[in-house]
Amino acid sequence: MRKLTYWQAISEATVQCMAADPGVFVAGEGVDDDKGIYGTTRAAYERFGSSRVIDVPNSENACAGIAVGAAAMGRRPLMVHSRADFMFLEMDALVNLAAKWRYMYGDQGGVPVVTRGVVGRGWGQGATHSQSPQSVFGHFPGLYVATPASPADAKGLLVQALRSETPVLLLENRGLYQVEGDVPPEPVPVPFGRGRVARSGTDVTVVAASLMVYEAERAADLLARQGVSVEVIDVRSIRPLDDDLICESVAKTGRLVVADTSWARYGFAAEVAAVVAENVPDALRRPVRRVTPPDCPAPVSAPLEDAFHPDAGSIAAACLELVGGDGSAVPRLTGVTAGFVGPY
Amino acid sequence: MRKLTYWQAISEATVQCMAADPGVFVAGEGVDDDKGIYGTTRAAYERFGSSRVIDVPNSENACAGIAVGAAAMGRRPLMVHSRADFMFLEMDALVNLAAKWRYMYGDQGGVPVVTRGVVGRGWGQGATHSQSPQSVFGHFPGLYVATPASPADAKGLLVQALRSETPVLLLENRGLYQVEGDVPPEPVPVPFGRGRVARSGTDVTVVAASLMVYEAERAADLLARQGVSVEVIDVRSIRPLDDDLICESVAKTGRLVVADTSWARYGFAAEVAAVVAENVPDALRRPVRRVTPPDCPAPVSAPLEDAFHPDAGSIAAACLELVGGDGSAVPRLTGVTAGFVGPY
Amino acid sequence: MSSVQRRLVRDMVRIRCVEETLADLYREEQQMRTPTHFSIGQEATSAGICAAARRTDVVYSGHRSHAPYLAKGGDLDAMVAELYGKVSGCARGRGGSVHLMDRAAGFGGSAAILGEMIPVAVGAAWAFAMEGAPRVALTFFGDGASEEGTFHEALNFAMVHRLPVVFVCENNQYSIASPLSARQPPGTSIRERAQGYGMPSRLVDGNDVFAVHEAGTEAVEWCRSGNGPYFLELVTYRWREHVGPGWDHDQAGGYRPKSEVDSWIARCPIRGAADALRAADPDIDARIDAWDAEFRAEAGRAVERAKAAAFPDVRDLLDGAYEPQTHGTGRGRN
Amino acid sequence: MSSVQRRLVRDMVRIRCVEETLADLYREEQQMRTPTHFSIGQEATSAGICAAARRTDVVYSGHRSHAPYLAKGGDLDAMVAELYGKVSGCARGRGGSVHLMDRAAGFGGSAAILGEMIPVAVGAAWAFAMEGAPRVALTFFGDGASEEGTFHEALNFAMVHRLPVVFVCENNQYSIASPLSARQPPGTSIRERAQGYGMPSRLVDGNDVFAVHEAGTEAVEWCRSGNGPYFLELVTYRWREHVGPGWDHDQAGGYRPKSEVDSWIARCPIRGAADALRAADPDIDARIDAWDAEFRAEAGRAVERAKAAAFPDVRDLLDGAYEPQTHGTGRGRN
Ligand SMILES: Cc1ncc(C[n+]2csc(CCOP(=O)(O)OP(=O)(O)O)c2C)c(N)n1
Ligand SMILES: Cc1ncc(C[n+]2csc(CCOP(=O)(O)OP(=O)(O)O)c2C)c(N)n1
Ligand SMILES: [Mg+2]
Ligand SMILES: [Mg+2]
Repeated sequence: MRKLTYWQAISEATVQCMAADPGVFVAGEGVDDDKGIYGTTRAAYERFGSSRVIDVPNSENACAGIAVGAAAMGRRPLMVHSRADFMFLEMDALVNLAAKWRYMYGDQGGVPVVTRGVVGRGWGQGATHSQSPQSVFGHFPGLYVATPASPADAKGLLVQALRSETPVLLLENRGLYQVEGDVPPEPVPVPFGRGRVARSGTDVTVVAASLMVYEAERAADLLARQGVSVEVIDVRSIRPLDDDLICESVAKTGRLVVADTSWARYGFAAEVAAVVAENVPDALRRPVRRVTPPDCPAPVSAPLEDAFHPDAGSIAAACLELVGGDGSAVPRLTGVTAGFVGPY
Repeated sequence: MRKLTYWQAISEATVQCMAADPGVFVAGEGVDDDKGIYGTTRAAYERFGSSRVIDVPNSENACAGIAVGAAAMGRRPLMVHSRADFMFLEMDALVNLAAKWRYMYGDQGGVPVVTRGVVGRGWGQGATHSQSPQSVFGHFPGLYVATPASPADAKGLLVQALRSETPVLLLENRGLYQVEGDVPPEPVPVPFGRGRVARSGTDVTVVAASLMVYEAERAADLLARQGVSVEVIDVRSIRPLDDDLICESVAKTGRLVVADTSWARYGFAAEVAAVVAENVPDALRRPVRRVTPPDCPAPVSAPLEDAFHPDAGSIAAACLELVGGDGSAVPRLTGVTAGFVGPY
Repeated sequence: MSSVQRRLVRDMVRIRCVEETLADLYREEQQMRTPTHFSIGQEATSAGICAAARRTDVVYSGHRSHAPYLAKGGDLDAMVAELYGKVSGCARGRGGSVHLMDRAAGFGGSAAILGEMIPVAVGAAWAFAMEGAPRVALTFFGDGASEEGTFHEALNFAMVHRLPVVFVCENNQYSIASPLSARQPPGTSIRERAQGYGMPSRLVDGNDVFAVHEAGTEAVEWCRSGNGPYFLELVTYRWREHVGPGWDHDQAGGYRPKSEVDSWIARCPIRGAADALRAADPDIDARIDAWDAEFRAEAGRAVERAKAAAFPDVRDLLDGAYEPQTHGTGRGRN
Repeated sequence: MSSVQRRLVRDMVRIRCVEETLADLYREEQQMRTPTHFSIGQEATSAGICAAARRTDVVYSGHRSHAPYLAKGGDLDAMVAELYGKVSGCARGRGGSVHLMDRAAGFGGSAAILGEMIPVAVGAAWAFAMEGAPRVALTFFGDGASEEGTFHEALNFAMVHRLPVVFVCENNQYSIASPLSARQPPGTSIRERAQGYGMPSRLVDGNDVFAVHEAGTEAVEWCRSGNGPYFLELVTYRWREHVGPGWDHDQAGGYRPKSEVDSWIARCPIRGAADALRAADPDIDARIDAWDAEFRAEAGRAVERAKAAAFPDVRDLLDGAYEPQTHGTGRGRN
């Protein structure tokens, strides 16, 4: 199969879905500009022009409501944010309206708005430009929240989203945009709620989403060399969540590390731990470990930023702790932002 | 000690703090009107007048930012929302600005904005007027999130909030407003992060916040009659969270039910389960149970609404399941809204 | 009396009769367990505007929803059943008074969060523009809702894209108990905000149904002809309490003097219309009396049907939270 | 040349020199690991307005923050250190370019979320009004930020409470690569939005530092005298790319033609000021050259100091997430 980068996969899904469904349009601040949201909307703009790839004013909340209105009239808006952090401004429209529409109006149809939010660590993005709000949205019934980790899923989950009748949020981590992988040429949907064993193993389960899957795989590589066999579960979507896959893996390994780019409290890591405590508590041979940022906003200064963001090293250390190894033996790995050149 | 209702306790704390600190002012939509947010701001308005109890336009996001600006200049705004659901509109100001202010400007002072949000089940409030957004805010470092369950804590936590240097959210459940309890006459702060054993017991631990503490106590009463001893933990604040108290209790009982007025996924119930899985997984003799609303928005129709909201009955059923009893034996209890007369 | 005039008065009477019937029962029975915002006294705005729209045009409203729903042709039985929480309700009992919808009639939905539906109407208009359909979206909201950021964001967007949407501000001068002067700069009007975007606008006596209708017709045609959005500020007054069936002056310490309420009752839109028509149509009062009887009976029948209808089945509690799971969704639970 | 004129030109030159020094190093070294929005070409707005304010007045800005910070008297060394992520930075390395603060100088803070600081300035003004302090709050934001709902909500609030706040819109006609015409209705101006609230306002050539200063002085005095808020729209242009040190026309497929950029470079605010003063002060060019040398040296020294300074200690990573735990906070962990 031919390889694409993650951003190319998003771009391809967008173009194919727009070609297949004339109701799909792309809207967002700067989607039509030259940079095209890290290239992801560029091909769509070139092919479909400004009537279907539409720049919007800096009005996140109204734009989300406008998308709801267009969706209620049969359109399929694909809304794009260059930073997921801006989605807090449209929290009301997403959570109080889009998520509840089908239910609170008595199941007369949904508002299938698809919203892409880029989690942009880059460098020095700081406290308000690098957050991963998945759990905040994942709390609300009525939404699907997907977190693609591989190029294939970046495409397949977007295809699924654009065919869904439910509002979907897709949170994409910029650290993955240049990662390459096999991607089917056709627009094959990847269903929500079906996780994937990204790597199988027997000693520890690492459950992760988005960038942390990539980091967990790097950690697994490293630990394999030390004789520790790590199973990496990529949940793909955090709502719905593939409880069964998580529990099966923990039932096998008896050890659970959950890795997330957002905070521990009330986050993805909490939910995964709860699923296990609810379903297979007896399987746990060791306490659960959450590998997440520490409990402070994201700092800018490079050494602080490096310490703040969890990565393969911190995942490996947690795994080693659970198998009784020496966490301090983990070599420092090159971060996903290595080689990144500013200013973004 | 003399008794006050929950709403009177809030009112008293407000008046006492305003008298003690001229920087404190109350602002919100309708805080100055005759109903005075269910009476809670009425006495303050009568005593301090419209220069310190201030009606505001329907502009939640700006008002939250305005409060931040006033707090940065040394004032102590107490912002009030008659429905916590409106706080999604100010998510950006609370989460991207207030929560991060101290940290991202290099620890040169905080913005001690106190925000009260009323969770208003009432009746028929439906999907957008009865939500409990605690976990959504609890996810973010930089905030304190308190959930008073008793009149004493309604007062003490508000006093603590108004003396804190950190932004605080207080989520109050309207179902508790008429509940009476002992309340110290003086403004004695109740620290954040120190839970309370609302009822001690040996067979099952129920960890709860806000209204669910009240419901858990009713469940405990009921189960006591059936020979089941329930320990009820009132966390008082969900950020910080009293992990130790939770773990101590579960270490003793071996069984955990978490009850919340909000959904299970990525919610309060998830976090409490995670804390136990992280710290005392071996203590769990049975799987954790989450007693929360089902995974749909809140419906209006009375029978659906009754089925939607967790209560003493559903808590008791979960406890009975864990001790091997028959959940269906739980009698239907009168809900907290019984006797409630519309239209609110 | 022209047929349009006749329709306008008749629609107002119908709204009044339905609302008064429901308000009385709401208080007496305590069976409509849903917070309810009556439009009694404000009937001219909905009647006048909706009569200017086609069935294929779509109306959105805020919480004060019954009047625009009915004026747009929404199903009465389904609305009343919704208030009683019945499965035959227009939102199957899930939404209540603030979440009405009748797609067939072109009532696109009402919502309880201030300002939330304003962008939705803009989005509908955007869809119409994309399709090249000759349809217009209209959105009703209060003076209070115009303080929300979404109001401004939506106006700007509509004007940039020249979308066919009529913004209808029902300025009843209060937001719950807060007077306009506590919330917006004295000496300004809400339509001036629209003018700031270069949007055509009119300030109209919202209790004069003929004036409202005339302005509404101009606005709708302006939009339908592809000229972009239009803004209407209609000054009116609600007679009852903000939410619920009571009269403010029933209550101690009201926020508005009885004399003020009375002065607006004296400006009753139905009576005003009758006064305007009487010279040309001396039978107008008799007609109104006949309609009154007809619609009170109709409302009574709707109430009977609602009461006889079933509550939703508790086993269906989760239905509609998500789309039916048909196309290969995974096994994960939500 | 009056001392005020002298100060205005000098401040512009200083901003230009600092910005150009930083821009060059930013690109060459890749050591300032923080997204940075330069104000090169827009110096007149910050210089003109801030010179009209007192030290005790407080300025807030959006992401394009260096110029207002410096113009308000913010500590240069601390700003440069912040860009290098050093512990001696004005936000101790935690905030970066978009989160500058110098409380002593009356620079209240800058923020990266569009429109977020506009209400904050209103809140500061509210605090001043409550205290009866003769202080004024000022807030800089772009044309793009004026599309956010908070902008409108904040203007309305300030006008209702007649607060001493000057809204300073730096209209550089672009939001990243989006021209104003794609985002706001053609034929309108941003100040018209302020007029919709009855707020006094002026539209000023933002590249004419003397005109800006004159308008700023009027605005600040209006506020300080208790008349309420004031709105200024200053039309200007940025020369460099939106974020980062480059020139747009370095890049393929730029969103604005080189001829457009050049036409604005021809309207350089520093050169314009020199032209205006030359008749009265024939030495102006020599003065500017001297300042240029002085400030490039000053900037160079600040860079040296920043480079020599320490990074924050990783052990202090959590510091400042919360207030110090002094007054009986419980044992719970956050
Ligand atoms: C975002 C939001 N804030 C506050 C409220 C509470 N609220 C409900 S109706 C209302 C008054 C609205 O006034 P207006 O828009 O003028 O409509 P009216 O009730 O006068 O018809 C308020 C403040 C709400 N529903 N949503
Ligand atoms: C809420 C929000 N939306 C989008 C962005 C991304 N963004 C950063 S700067 C910018 C352009 C802002 O334009 P303007 O306000 O005119 O300021 P300028 O950069 O032109 O000085 C945008 C869209 C943001 N930071 N915050
Ligand atoms: Mg009103
Ligand atoms: Mg700009």
